[in-house]
Amino acid sequence: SGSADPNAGGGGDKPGYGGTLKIASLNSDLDALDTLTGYSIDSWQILRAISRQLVTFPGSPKDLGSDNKIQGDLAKSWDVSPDGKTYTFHLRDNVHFSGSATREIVAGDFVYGVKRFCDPNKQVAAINYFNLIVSGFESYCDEFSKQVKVGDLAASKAFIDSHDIAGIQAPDDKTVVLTSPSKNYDTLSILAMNFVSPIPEEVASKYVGDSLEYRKHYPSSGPYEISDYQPGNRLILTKVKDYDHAGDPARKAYVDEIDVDFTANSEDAVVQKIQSGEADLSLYLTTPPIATIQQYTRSKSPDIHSSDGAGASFAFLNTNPKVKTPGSDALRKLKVRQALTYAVNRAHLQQIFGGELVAKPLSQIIISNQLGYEDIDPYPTDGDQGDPAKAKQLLADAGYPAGIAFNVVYRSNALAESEATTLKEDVAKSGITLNLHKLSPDEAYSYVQSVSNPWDIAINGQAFAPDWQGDSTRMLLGGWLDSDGAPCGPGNPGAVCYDNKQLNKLASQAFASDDPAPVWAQADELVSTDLPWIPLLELRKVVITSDRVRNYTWSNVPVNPDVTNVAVQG
Amino acid sequence: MLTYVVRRIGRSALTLLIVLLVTFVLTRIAYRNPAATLAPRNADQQVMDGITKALRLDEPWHLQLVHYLLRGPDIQGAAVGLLHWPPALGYSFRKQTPVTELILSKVPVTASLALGAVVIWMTFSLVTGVLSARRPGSVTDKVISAVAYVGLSLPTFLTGILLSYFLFFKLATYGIRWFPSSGYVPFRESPFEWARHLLLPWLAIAIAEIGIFQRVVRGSMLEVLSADYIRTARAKGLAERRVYFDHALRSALNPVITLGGLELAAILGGAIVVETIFGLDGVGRLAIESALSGDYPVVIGTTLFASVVFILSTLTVDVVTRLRDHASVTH
Amino acid sequence: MSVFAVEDLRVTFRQRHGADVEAVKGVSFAVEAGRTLAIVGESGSGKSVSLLAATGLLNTAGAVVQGRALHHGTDLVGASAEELRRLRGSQIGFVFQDPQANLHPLKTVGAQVAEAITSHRREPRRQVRARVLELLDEVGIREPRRRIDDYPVQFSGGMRQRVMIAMALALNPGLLIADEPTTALDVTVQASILDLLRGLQRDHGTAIIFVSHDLAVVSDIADDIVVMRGGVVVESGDADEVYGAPAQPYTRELLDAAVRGPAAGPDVEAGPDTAGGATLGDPLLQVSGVGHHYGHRRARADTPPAVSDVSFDLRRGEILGLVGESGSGKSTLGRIVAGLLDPSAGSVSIDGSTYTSTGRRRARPRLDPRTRGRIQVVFQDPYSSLNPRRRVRDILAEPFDLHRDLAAQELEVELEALVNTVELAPSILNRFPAHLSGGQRQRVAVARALALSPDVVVADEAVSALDITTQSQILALIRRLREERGISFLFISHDLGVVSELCDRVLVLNGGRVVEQGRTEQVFSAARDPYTRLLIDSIPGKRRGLVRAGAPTGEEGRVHV
Amino acid sequence: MSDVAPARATLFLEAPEPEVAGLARSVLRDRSVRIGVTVVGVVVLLAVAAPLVAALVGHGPTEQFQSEALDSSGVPIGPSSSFWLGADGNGRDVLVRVLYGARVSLLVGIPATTIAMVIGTLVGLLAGFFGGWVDQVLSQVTDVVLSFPFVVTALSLVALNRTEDGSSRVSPVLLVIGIVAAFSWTYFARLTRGLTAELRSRPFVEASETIGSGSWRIIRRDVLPNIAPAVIVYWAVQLPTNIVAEATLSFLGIGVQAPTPSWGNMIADAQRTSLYQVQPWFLIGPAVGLVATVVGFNAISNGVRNVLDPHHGTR
Ligand SMILES: Nc1ncnc2c1ncn2[C@@H]1O[C@H](COP(=O)(O)OP(=O)(O)OP(=O)(O)O)[C@@H](O)[C@H]1O
Ligand SMILES: Nc1ncnc2c1ncn2[C@@H]1O[C@H](COP(=O)(O)OP(=O)(O)OP(=O)(O)O)[C@@H](O)[C@H]1O
Ligand SMILES: [Mg+2]
Ligand SMILES: [Mg+2]
Repeated sequence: SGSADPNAGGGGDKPGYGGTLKIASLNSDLDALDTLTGYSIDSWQILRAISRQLVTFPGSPKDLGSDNKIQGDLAKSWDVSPDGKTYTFHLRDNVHFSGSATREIVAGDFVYGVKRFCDPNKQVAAINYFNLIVSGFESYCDEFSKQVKVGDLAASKAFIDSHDIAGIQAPDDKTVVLTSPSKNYDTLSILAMNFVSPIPEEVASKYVGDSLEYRKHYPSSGPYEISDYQPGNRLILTKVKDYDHAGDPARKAYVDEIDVDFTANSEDAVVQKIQSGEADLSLYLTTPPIATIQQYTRSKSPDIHSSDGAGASFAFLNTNPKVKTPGSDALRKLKVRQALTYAVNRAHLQQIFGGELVAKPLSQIIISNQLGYEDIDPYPTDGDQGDPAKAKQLLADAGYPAGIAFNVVYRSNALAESEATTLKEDVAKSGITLNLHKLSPDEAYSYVQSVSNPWDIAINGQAFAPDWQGDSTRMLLGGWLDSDGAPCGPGNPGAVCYDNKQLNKLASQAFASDDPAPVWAQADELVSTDLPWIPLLELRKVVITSDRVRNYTWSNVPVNPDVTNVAVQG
Repeated sequence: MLTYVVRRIGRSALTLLIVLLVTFVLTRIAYRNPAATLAPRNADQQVMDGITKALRLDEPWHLQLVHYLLRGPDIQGAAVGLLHWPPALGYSFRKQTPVTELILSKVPVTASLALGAVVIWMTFSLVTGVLSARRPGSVTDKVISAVAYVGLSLPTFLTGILLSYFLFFKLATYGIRWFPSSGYVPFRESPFEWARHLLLPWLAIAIAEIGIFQRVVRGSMLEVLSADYIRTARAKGLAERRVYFDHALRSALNPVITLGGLELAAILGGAIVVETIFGLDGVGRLAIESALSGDYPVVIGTTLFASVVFILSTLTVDVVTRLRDHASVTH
Repeated sequence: MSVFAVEDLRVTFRQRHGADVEAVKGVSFAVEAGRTLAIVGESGSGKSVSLLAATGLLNTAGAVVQGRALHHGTDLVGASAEELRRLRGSQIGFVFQDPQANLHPLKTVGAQVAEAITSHRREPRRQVRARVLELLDEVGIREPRRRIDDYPVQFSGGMRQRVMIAMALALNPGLLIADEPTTALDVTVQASILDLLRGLQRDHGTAIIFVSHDLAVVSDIADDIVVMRGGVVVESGDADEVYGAPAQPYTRELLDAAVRGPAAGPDVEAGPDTAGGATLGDPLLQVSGVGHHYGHRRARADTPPAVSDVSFDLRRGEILGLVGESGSGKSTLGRIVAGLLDPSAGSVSIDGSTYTSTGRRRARPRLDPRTRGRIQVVFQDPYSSLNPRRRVRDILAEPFDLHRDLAAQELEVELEALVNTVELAPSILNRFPAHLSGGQRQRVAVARALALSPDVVVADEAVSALDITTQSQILALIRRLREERGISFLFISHDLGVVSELCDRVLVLNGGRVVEQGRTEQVFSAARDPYTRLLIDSIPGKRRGLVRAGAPTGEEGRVHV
Repeated sequence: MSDVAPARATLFLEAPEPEVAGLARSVLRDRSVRIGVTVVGVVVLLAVAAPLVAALVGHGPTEQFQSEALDSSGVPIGPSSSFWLGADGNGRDVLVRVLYGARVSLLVGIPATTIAMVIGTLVGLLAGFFGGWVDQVLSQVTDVVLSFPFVVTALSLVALNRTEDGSSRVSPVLLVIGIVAAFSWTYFARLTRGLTAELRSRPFVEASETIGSGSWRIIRRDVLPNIAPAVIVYWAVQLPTNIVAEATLSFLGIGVQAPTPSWGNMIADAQRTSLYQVQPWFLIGPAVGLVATVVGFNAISNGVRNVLDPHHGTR
């Protein structure tokens, strides 16, 4: 469909309104569309268009790191109590749902959204964040799961209706009051993620969370609504009729329609679509294939964009104490972990990821644009090429003079497969054997979670992307690796069972601190030396677009292009 | 004939039951810890326990099978058992959708793919097969046979990649947009777009099949052409065209129908490779994705679906050929 | 001018591998309107090839045709395909040998006859249908209106051949080429088809070329005769002359071989108590009340039994003939006697001990090895009764392997004796069946049956597939074996001539029942049963007195069916 | 794929020449067989020579040469004097991998087809010879196997093959052999069943019975030798199909596992990484290997059929 707006296209790079933004998805469906469940940068890329939060980041044309200025979204302003524990948000006037509900958005919709969090049918990963920032959240959730069985919609509804959370209240339709048990320097950043979005109870309670039916009747609070949804085929988002642009300063919403095409099944197909102009952006494509990047850079194309801050690649180690394989037993010894980090040739990995544009060697846990980052390398090697001799020596010291073998699982995408096979070749020089097992992307998550699956090392290609740019250090050091914040067990991302009391202490110090950076730096050095994971690469985000795209904008939270701020020509 | 059909149906039902049993047991062993695979991402132990309870995964597998065969428990408002109309094939937690619904929603795509392909390949192979058989050893025959060879030796995935690269990508980079790279447009939305989107997938399937069928038609024709009744037809002064297309082809069709039924059934049950390469949201892609992701209710469902399709088409083929043979039985 | 004349026709088949085959080497003949030209000769003599080549129907890429084939003076060799197509069906009608194979199995008979018309004329559908009905009626299909939309499978062999004739005559061609039109049919049917052809020729003045390997059949219909052998014409001329005084030794040989006399069993005496039973010894094999019904119990309601309530004795050293139309149950009975099939009623015993009887639910009966060795079988088709992948030595050694423990040396002696008995050279032992002639193969089959020194041999159409000369040799062998070894034979044949020549007694089967039994000459000379009489009357060759069936004197008794 | 053979297989029973030697001679005279044998011969030779070539160029099949074969941004080089067909995305030698891929194809295809032949022939013999309930049961089994969808079942089996400790119960290559065999024996069974039932009613089988041969003896001496040529030809027909089946499984990622090279997973790699656009040999190498092998075997089987079955060929 063409554009109706006379401004569309137009001269130069000035963005115009109208047109259809076509997105080619590598996956055949969205992993999640419910704001509660969506916890991948790709679902966030779409959710950005169909949900609004209390506060948000406006997007930046420069790079991810510079999109770090929080501004009001549905809240036009907010007050913070002197102890830093209570936030009072004042909502904008004249904001409406669209799609299956069209009424005005009120404060109670946020409260409902948070109360829905621990419905056992709609489990949210970010629950740890909310234990930290919402008073009374934990006990509410405990009670919820005690009283309500999976699959029982009526019981869920009854529970939500009859129980309140002390820490989130709506004294009137325009005010949301959030009370935290402790002071947190990053409360607003946490709220900028899509988890806390307004949800109309009258719609949401009718459907099973994130089911196809719910997706088809999705109540949107953003500038776009879902007009057609066929999993495996396409998702069409249409701009809300007479959208109040003035009430949404962060999202320009240039295009009339966002058309997500789920029919490309391979990296190759996705980039072919973009190169041929059949699509403008990609979804679920971590990094374009090397060959494509090279074609774009060689021809000095303006349609390739890159930014720091995409995330990192780690080799996850199975630290679950319940797992008893020879490999994971060995990995409990620091010397073995050190041997592993020496055995890795990061220069090779960088190369197969696509060189400098895409990745750089990583020798610590947090990445360069995260709060508290200081460039450290506890185990330096020449040119980051690894040191097989040292690795062998360390292994021998640890009691494995004849070498050692690990069970490695990797996600079946091009990047992770290359990474895994390259690692296998490289560490073999240090007497380390990797037995590779491929996991489908869907299976991978639950596979590593389960104690009965005896993996030692997990390779993901891209292991993590920061939940937001900047002070998201807590995600790793205060979240995943912090055994107080994320107790060992399923539901813990990456299935990390790392337990370091020293780190936990530093983390709790940092949360309440007004100047957390040095504390995080100290924590980073602690874990980077102790190696709960083997850091491999820091990743940059590389995005290719069609030549129709104008006003290319990065979006902080989704670590992706901002679909609500790019425009298309023609 | 009727008793034959009844007996065949009885046997087919038994086949289906065995397929169901084997698949059920197979998936139960293959996908360990099903609750974890089925749970939404990031689910904690409680959710998994809930799913385990809801699906009765904590019971011994033979009881699970009974639940599956009978009406089964209701999950989120939908029955998961077979004894239910329409038969429910379980519930996909991953997709939060009943499996039957899921499969039926993909059938139009796969059916369009299969039917279009079969029309193309049958037309081509009948014509080229007859041309080849007309003068075995002639230049025409040699050329057609050589092309058929290559077609039949090309794996579908390779054909798919090449077709997509040259006919979509290369053309598109020159600005010629005849073929879209992927996707499906329902027939009732736009018959033209429907065909345009399916043309490359049809070709990808048809190329291999033409290779096979051209040879079948040719062989069968050669055999029939040496039959006495063909000589009789000529002795009557019948025009050659009628001798070939009316008399010879009519009898040469049996192996074509038999094999055609099998191939068609295989595609209708899910043309995994082609659906994957061309991003067609059909039963095959559903099958492979669910198998890869361990969504085993869907695995069982798609397997059963493929079996039913296979059984139905072999049944049809058998009945058709038997009806034909009925006229030609020799004792 | 002749309606059709072939002059110096030569046909060569180019082979992919190996030397070319010259199948027809300069053949000439001609046929006049209203007359019948018979072409006779042994199998492979080139009869079919020359006719097909002459009419452009030789559908083989590698065939080279030379010479001339003149149809009313126009040469058909080298005529364009379209020209030939126009002649075929309208000017030249064809009837081929096997009515089963010559009708399209998937088209109704009406449609097939109609095509003969529509391929040459555009006529309204209704008119064509009317003409088809008329034709079907003319060739003697009863109730054509009811049968016109039937498929060939619903027709009997004779009816199918009538349909073929209807097709050939649809446009009233001046020439009818009939290539062995009756060879695959029963005697009775054959007689009626010959009648039909004669009648049609009388009415339309058609010229007929009638091909056959059977001098007796031809004798009833031919005005002129051409005898072929090895692709050349060895003798030709007026039929009366050729039959009366054959000029060529080969023709004489053919005629002699065709001559069948009644059994001349030594010392045949009529037993006082049996109805014409001839006997040499004691009853050896007793068949009592045997019946057989094929198929499942449920299906049996619709079909009559293949054999019902058959009883007879076979005496030591006796040759008992079993005759009847196709499908009358001869083979079924033979298989029961041979212990290859359990009867569904009755029993069979040898020397008083019953070895096969009803009531066993098995695919195949099991005989104890001793009885097994006493009853052996020789099958009809010498080609398929020997395993093509095994050498004659292995085939013949098998019975010894199974039943007797012989040293290599002894085995060799036995094998040589065995091939001697059937008048074969020991060198044959090292050959594969594919490298033997039909007669040699049948001798090997007989040798295998003899290896275990049986008392009874069931010979099911054991000579029917052989040409006339070889037939005589095998018959002589059987006679000799009976004399030298006292073996009893149950000799099954649809060929009354052979039976009358060889057997001591005959049993006539009709619809699975014995309608007549008695001494051969008795049955042939004075059949009591009307069916038996019909069978005997249908024997061809009467026109020229070739047949005097059952003539006890046997001086000029020539019978061939 | 093809069950052309069963429909027409009885023709093999009429094979003109009984001696193996003679048959072989006339088979080898066929042009299509000669082409096929040449192609297959070359493939086999190359597969056998793979380690030699690897030693010659000094590149192992899974060895990565990032510094020599990849540029700084990881793009593989095209053909060069040391990498004759260039490198793949991991800096591995495409030529060496293609040659090792040939081994996989043959090492999977040949045993799988042979196992399928043995099982299928046995089942078909029993069903065809004994008929009755034996046939009923075996036909039912065949039906069940036929109605399983190949790829999805293969996937379940792959999942099944993973042990508690994450390794494989049997080597993945053996598993692939097993899967391919499990899905192709039915074709042999149908073929043999038909032929056996046909032979069962042949007079020479009855003749063997009349001299007192037992069932097994008849199967061994009369049936087996006569169906053998058809079965062997069908082996050659099925082999290319099975080679493609292996490649397809590997292409879909459920066959031979990385880093072991197989033509299927190499093509998948080339496609998935789009590297074939800058290093076409990454795709052409394995594709040519695969297609040539399949064409070669197809040519042989077709030629053999030409010889055995006069209708099939040209005259
Ligand atoms: N297509 C062919 N290629 C090679 N040789 C052939 C071909 N057709 C027939 N012949 C040979 O030509 C010769 C004559 O065959 P023809 O069919 O004319 O015999 P016939 O006299 O009609 O015998 P029959 O009584 O068996 O019908 C035979 O030796 C036969 O093998
Ligand atoms: N295996 C069988 N199953 C069912 N019916 C059979 C079977 N064999 C023979 N019949 C039927 O039994 C009847 C007698 O057949 P049989 O073979 O004994 O006849 P025949 O006298 O030997 O005939 P021919 O002269 O044609 O050999 C026929 O109607 C035939 O169709
Ligand atoms: Mg003939
Ligand atoms: Mg018979």
